[in-house]
Amino acid sequence: MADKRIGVVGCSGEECLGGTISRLVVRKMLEELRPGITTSLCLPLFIAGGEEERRFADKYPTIAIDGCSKCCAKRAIEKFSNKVAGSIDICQIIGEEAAMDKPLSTRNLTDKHLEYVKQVSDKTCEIFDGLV
Amino acid sequence: MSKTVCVLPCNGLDKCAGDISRRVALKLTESEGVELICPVLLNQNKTRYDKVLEEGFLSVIDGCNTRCASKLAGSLEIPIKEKVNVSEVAKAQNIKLGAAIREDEETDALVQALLEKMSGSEEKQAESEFVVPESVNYDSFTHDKFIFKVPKSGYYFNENDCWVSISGDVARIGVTDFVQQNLSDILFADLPEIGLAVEQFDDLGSIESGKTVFEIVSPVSGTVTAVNKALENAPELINESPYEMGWLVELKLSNFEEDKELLLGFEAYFEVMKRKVAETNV
Amino acid sequence: MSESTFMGVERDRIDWSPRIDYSKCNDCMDCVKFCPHKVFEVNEDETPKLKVKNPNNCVVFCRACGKTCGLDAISFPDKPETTRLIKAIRKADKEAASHE
Amino acid sequence: MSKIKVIPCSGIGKVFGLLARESVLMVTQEKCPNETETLCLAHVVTGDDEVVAKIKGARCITMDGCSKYCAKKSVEAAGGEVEHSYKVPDYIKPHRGEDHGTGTYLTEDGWKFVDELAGIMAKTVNEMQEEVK
Repeated sequence: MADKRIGVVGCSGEECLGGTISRLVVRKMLEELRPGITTSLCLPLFIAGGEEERRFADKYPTIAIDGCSKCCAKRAIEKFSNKVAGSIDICQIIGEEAAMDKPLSTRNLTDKHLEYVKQVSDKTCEIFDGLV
Repeated sequence: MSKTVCVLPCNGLDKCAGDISRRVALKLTESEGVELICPVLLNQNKTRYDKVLEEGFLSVIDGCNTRCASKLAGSLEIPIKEKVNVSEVAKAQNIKLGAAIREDEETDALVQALLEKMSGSEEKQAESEFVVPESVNYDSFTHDKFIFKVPKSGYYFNENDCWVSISGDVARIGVTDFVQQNLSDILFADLPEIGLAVEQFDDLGSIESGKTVFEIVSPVSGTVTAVNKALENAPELINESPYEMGWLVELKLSNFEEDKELLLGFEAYFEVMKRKVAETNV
Repeated sequence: MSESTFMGVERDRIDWSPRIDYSKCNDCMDCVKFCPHKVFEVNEDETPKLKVKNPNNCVVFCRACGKTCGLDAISFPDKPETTRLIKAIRKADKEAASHE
Repeated sequence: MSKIKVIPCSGIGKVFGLLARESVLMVTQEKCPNETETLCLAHVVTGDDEVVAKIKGARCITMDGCSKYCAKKSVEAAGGEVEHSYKVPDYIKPHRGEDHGTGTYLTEDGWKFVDELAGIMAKTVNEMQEEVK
């Protein structure tokens, strides 16, 4: 099939900063960094049995972006669909202490947080481009 | 005691439709338990009406499709219990309003029709005669993660992405998966008045999501006999089941044999939809 | 290059697009914001600012932008007339094809 | 007494998921920080022993972004007691025509709507507290 597409799933976790960052990275991939070839999958929907999300993850390579070392997104994809094509644990990029900070409202983002988003997006792009 | 009815007309000064909203509102306030809300004063000083609005329910009369009165209520976060649109009722009654303000038999009749509609004697929707098929078979294709379905038989389509399914001389109309996927979460369905007579390709109201408004272009000619009441509280049915539970309007057919000439069957529409999906990035 | 057709008829043979009544238009541009098909064009330096730039992008039988116009400055060709025209073209094309 | 759990779907595709998420964060961090806490929905759905221990039998409020009710269904599946389930589109009517933003950021109108949603949940939290007393 001609259409090259890659799925990106963030955990969007509500309990730590890593979750907020995972979400922002997914949106950044979708809107700025790799638009047109990134498909974001909704994790809760994927797990609740969303036909479209699961079929996609079966067919196309998918990258999991997790906010902490529990790696919920990665585990969920592998449980219901295929092995992930790549995975990221934000803790390992920005450090455990930072990632486990309080979850953040997008209204309170600072330059420091945006720098975290950038670091994680850079890594995501690296994996992404290796798959295309 | 029954609750107060608060009537908010658009009170438009520049056109006949606005003037009629004023006439209907004034007529309504002649009855007991009806409070008139002046849009200008409401906008200026909402607290003036806080008490009546808390006790009563809000009935909005919009003159035209700019829907100033509805928007005003919306921006002040006053929940609307009931609303009518003068232009739409006029259309259903086949009355051309135009710009000039006038008081004549025709506008009197329109005021009367609006009053009847608002006093709850709304034209009752008859029991549907449409026989729902037991099961519908679909063919589908995917684009990105989205799945697009088209029923394989029993449905006709126009190139405006509306479908029609026939049962005797009753037609059920809705939108296809293409529209549903494109709009994403559908939040509102503005459906036509019962009794409205339409030609093929006339419009049958609209549906709206956060993204855009879609105009429903009727695949057939006929008279509106029913609208899908379930959509009032669950417009998401159009997303979840566009060809079945999420139907929009029922019509009594007037000339289906001729209408059919300009409709597509499954195979032709399936191709049209594939082409459209490839062209638009959902 | 436009190869689009509507009901099997080349799009440019169907006259369907919004007509703007400039005596009513107040340049609010609600129609422009509404239409996803780039039918309109806005040019701030010209009078009128609003123009129907791509009439053939307009979806045949769609009149939705007209509904956004509270001033009723937008009108469309007659629908039954357009329908008749499409039918006539289809019929003529079919006959021509059968004579080939 | 353990805190009431307030859990959003945090859907990624559209603004409704972000509205749900932000309104829950507003409840748990600003409006009712002493009475409520949130749980990671992504963690809830893994069904880990650790998370099940936290949620089983707990009093929960969910805020979903669409009628697929992912948050509500997932919380129930993990054993949480969803006493109140909300969904964002149910409150959209008075906001017709407003632009709330996207799945990435919210507009000023979006934040106002978040505040309204958070207010609805905060009221529910208070009522739930009353019931216990």
